Amino acid sequence: MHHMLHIKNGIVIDPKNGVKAEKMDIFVKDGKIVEEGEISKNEAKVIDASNKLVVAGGVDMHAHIAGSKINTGRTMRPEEMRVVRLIANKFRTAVGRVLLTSPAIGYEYAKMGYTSAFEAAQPPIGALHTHEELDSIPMVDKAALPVFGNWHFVLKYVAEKDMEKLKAFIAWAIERTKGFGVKVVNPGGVEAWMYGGNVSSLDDQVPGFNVTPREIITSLVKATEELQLNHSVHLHCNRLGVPGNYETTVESIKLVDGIKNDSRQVLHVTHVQFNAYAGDSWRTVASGAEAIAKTVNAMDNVTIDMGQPIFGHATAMTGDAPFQFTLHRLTGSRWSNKDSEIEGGAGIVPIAYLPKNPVHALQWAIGLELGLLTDSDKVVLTTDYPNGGPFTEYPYIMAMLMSKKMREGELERVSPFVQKASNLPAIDVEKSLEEVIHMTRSLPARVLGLPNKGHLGVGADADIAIYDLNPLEVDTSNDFEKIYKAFKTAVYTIKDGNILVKDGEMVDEYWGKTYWVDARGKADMEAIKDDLNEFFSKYYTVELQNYGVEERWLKKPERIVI
Amino acid sequence: MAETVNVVCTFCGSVCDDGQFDTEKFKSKKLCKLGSSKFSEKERIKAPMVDGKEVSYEEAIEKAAEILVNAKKPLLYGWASTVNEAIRLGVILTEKVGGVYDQCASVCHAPGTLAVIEEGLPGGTLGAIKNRADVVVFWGANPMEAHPRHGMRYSISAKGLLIKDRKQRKVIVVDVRPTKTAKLADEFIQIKPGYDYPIISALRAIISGNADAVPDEVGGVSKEKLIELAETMKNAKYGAVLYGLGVTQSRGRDRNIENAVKLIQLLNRHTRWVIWPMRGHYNVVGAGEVPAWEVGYQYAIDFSRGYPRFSPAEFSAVEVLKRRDCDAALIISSDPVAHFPRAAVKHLKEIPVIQIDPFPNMTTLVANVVIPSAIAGIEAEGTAYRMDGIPLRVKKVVESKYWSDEQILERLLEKVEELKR
Amino acid sequence: MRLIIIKPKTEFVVTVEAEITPDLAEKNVEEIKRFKVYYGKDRVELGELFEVTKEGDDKKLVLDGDFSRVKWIGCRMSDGEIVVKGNVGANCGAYMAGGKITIEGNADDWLGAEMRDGEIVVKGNAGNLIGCAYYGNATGMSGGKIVIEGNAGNYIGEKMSGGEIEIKGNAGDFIGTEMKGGTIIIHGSCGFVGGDMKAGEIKIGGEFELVPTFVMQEGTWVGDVNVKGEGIVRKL
Amino acid sequence: MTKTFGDGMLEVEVITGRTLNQGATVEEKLTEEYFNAVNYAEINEEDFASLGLQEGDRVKVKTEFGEVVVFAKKGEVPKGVIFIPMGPYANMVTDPSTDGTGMPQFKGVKGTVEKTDENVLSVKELLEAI
Repeated sequence: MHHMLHIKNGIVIDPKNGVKAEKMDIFVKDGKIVEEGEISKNEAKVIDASNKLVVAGGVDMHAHIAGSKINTGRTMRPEEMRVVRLIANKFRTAVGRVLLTSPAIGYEYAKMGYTSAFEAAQPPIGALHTHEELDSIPMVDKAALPVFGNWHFVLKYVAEKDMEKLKAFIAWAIERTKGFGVKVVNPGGVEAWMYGGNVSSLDDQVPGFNVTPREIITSLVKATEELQLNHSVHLHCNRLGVPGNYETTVESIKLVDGIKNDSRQVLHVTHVQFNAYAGDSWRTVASGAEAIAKTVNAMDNVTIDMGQPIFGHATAMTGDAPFQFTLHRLTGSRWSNKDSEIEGGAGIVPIAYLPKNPVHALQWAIGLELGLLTDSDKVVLTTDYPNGGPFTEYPYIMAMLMSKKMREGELERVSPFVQKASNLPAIDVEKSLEEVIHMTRSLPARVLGLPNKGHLGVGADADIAIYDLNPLEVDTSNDFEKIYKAFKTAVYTIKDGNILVKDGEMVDEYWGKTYWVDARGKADMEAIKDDLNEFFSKYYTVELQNYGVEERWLKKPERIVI
Repeated sequence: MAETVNVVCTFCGSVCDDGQFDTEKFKSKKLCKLGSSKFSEKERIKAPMVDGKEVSYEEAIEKAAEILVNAKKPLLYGWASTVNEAIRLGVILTEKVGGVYDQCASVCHAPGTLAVIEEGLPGGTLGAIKNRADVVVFWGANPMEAHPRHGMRYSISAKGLLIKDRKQRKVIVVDVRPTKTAKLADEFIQIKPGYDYPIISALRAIISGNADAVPDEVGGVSKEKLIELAETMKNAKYGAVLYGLGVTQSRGRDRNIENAVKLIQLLNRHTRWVIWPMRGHYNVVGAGEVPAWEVGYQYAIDFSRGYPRFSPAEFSAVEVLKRRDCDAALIISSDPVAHFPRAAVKHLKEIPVIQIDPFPNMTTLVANVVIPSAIAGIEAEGTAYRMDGIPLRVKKVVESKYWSDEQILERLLEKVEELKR
Repeated sequence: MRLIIIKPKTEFVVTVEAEITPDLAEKNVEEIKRFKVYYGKDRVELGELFEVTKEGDDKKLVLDGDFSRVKWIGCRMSDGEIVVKGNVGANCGAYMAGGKITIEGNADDWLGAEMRDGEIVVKGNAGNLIGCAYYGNATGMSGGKIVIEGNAGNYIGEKMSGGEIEIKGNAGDFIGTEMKGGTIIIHGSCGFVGGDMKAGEIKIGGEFELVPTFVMQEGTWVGDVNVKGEGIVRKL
Repeated sequence: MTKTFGDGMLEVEVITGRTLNQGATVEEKLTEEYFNAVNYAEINEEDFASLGLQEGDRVKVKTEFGEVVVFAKKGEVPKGVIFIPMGPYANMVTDPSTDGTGMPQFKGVKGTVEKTDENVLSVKELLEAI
């Protein structure tokens, strides 16, 4: 292990710091990027990065990589687990086709040059399970977003319009779950599912509570902003997977019009592809991507991520339990459901995206439309792993965004339905390499509120990826195969200054940190004490004193106090 | 100084977390007969032993490592009564020695896992059931004997959000004999042993409007009764089928549960229903979940090729032993000599056996290496999953001279790595 | 010149996994002996565990002795012939695409699982899961023929979509569950038949227990109604 | 459907399962309490009478897979069914075949039960008999 590195002669792209493909050296000491003068040249290990692209390690801000959902997926799908990636030797055995084991998740991210990954939906009462799995994922830094939008405490405080209690509850819940931010999944709709229903608009009444999805979203955004959490509300919109849902998405985005935050968005809308359908049935379905992209582009406080489907196998797993049942009815496939105390629910259903299936092809096109039509400073590249498919195909999406020629080739093998139902064939936009680097590094880091991630400025974490690609020479419009290949396996992946991957092969195993946010100092924690006692004695099946996760149970916790 | 502390019970899958324990008198309050037995003083394995001779932990672990490394195919079995931290090390250990990992579910609720593979598991937590279920069906399950506080805390008389009174909930027991639970039920439906499958098929047909196809009697139950049950199910607001070993261990096994899951899928087109297994040991869920995230499968996992393969037909402990397909065994927190059919026990008597357990049991009598361990939930802490997958941290409330399972396995793993080098 | 005779040298301590097919006949004896098999965690050469001789001129393996502790024989084979003189272990003929396997003794579980074509004949009894789908897979046997001259165990032809399974003796429980094509013939008696059967045909000579969700139409049972099935169950 | 043989032998289906006492003593396997918790068979009252049994009598249970002597108790089981608590006595007669599921058939094994003068073996003696 070297505590000093000198990465020499690489071509650096570092969007956050305005570095556009410049030949420069990067210096690393004690896990951080430092000034040249900080290291002693004869002690530092030199990495020759001549003619290679040097960027910050990738940041996956939305994936389902740990906890009861993915683990039920694995249990349900032994056919997924039969793909052998690595035989046990120096490293653990790693298996999985799209659903991967925890070691495989860490290894695959590292091989691809990714160094941070966020679990996007942590069931609060299952938080300890999520953390156990995160602690079994090697190589990357990680964190988890607990789910709030159907939790009875939230519904009660929103109904009572009690912002102080709502803030205290969020701070309490994030601390108890050792979570990172506020995830909201189909607000109100999952509670309706407990009665066999769902919500169909932002103004439906949630059964049992005098609230609407609109009120839940706006209250949570307000509370999150008052608490000044690192990350904004992270919203999985209502009506996911329903033709015509793009209108609800646009409406949801506009809810935050006028709310300001100097350092980041105030609302992140996730895997938007699944919420970007026009039309009123699966027959008339069409892309609603353009309207959403326009709305996002016109606002300065909203970001989105793509949720790009990748043709092939996938497993749908979301906290949106009613949607998962609908999907099960649609496909006839296996279905797991998890109604969780008074906190919400989840579902898991296998799926495969087939290029010749008109709807699947349209979904694929919509994801790309969103990526192309939305400002590069507002759209993050994701597959909503494993809902849209594997994260290991991010390089495919990167290449597609940069090359119309590649898209034209791909359009030829998909259902012609795409030609009339989406705008993709007509889109000429080709993102630059810098933009795509931003969408996978500096942007997700900013969206999450992690100032030390996603860039190579002095003081940043020494999470670095080096790819076999010379940005000064590559023609991104035409060399898409080369681009894809280069981003698939890094020449070097460096995490906290440790070389984990060399020439696409893992050379070392490493355990990253788990970030969690402590906002208790920002709220009156006493305000919710009686409610906690009452709800736990009446509606929970565990004692309040035994609920939650203690920091000392985690492998490498990193507390962020705000 | 006498001290009463909160404990999380490490006996059955209910994992009651409201126990009180007097650390001085070594006595519990609030827990059931099973829990009280757990939290009481019992005979312990006094010291590590090799071939009946007392040795140090180091010596016993060294011997155990030798046995595992020298075996062509060791079986590492048990795991349901220890914590996740130990289980994780056990999975890695099995991977390292190229053995077979199997856990107590394979003679308990594993057929339910096979059903999950076929159809999924539309379920809910015990809290969802307590708060919402107006109809609860115990199918081949007898919690009054196996999970004594389940009914009070979660299912039969538990009160919650929508169910404020026992009268608001209908409890139905389907079983082959009038169990203690049946006596508390509003309705008991006695079925012919081994006829769960066709009865469930008949219910599905009735619910989907094909009652005409169903004969006058199925599995000892009249068609009228089946129609009545189907109506009760359809008219429930939120129903729960909680199934037990009566379904998993009898004729049909996993196919019974698969059929029941299909019934639940169908019922969800009309109203809300969930289904869940009444898991036995306090952390049998963890014994499946941990290997699932580490290597992709819940049980019956063979590592002889250096990667995991799943096949209960070949790699479940009973099959492995019955076919003499292992040449050494590590048994942890379990007693297969008492709980396996004799044909399987026979092979355990013939191969080197390592045991890790707090208590002497029948497996101790055949073990070559015996390593006593601290009792999780009393002398050692760690994570356990309640039957519904809810994680709870079990506590260390008294000091002990014994090593925890986690410590023993950590050292054993180190030793194995040393020997393999 | 190409007939290969393989004989176990010892009684195996644990099972051996040997994915041998008649393709071996295209190699010379020394090459065959070097073919890798799994013996517990050890990867060893075939020649270490088995005597190998070569004679005759067919693309044919003769397995001479007790192979009940040898698994995956004939897995994925596509042509040629295997004759097992004794019993055979699990997964024999799995994913088979052609050729013929004759087992003179008994066969263990997963015989001909997910087989696509070819023929398997068992002179003795066979175990469970004949012609079934492996865990999580949607389709079992899709073609070819399996004949069991003795009795068979549980779970026969689950999710099978084509081909034929014939059992001359009795069979166990759960015959043709979720079957979607092909034929199962049982000359003797068996347990539950036809659960969630979608299509295909099951013919039974002896006693059996049909799931209660079939309807009688013109002398044959049609079902399973729970999956709007058009499977046919009839007396042989 | 209970068949009676010549000298007081009944054809039965053997089922096993958890009991409260078996559970409460399961971590004390080598004690008298555990022995008492698992060494009996519950028999239907009518079957009990037809076998000429009195409380405290012993019965021999035989199946294709083995035999075991246990104490006889009247129990609430259907005619033709006997219940032995899960444990080493029951396992002397349970069916080890898992039929490809990994799960042996612990419930519903066909066998016979008859009155016997033989002793109930201790847990250790039982192990030797395997």
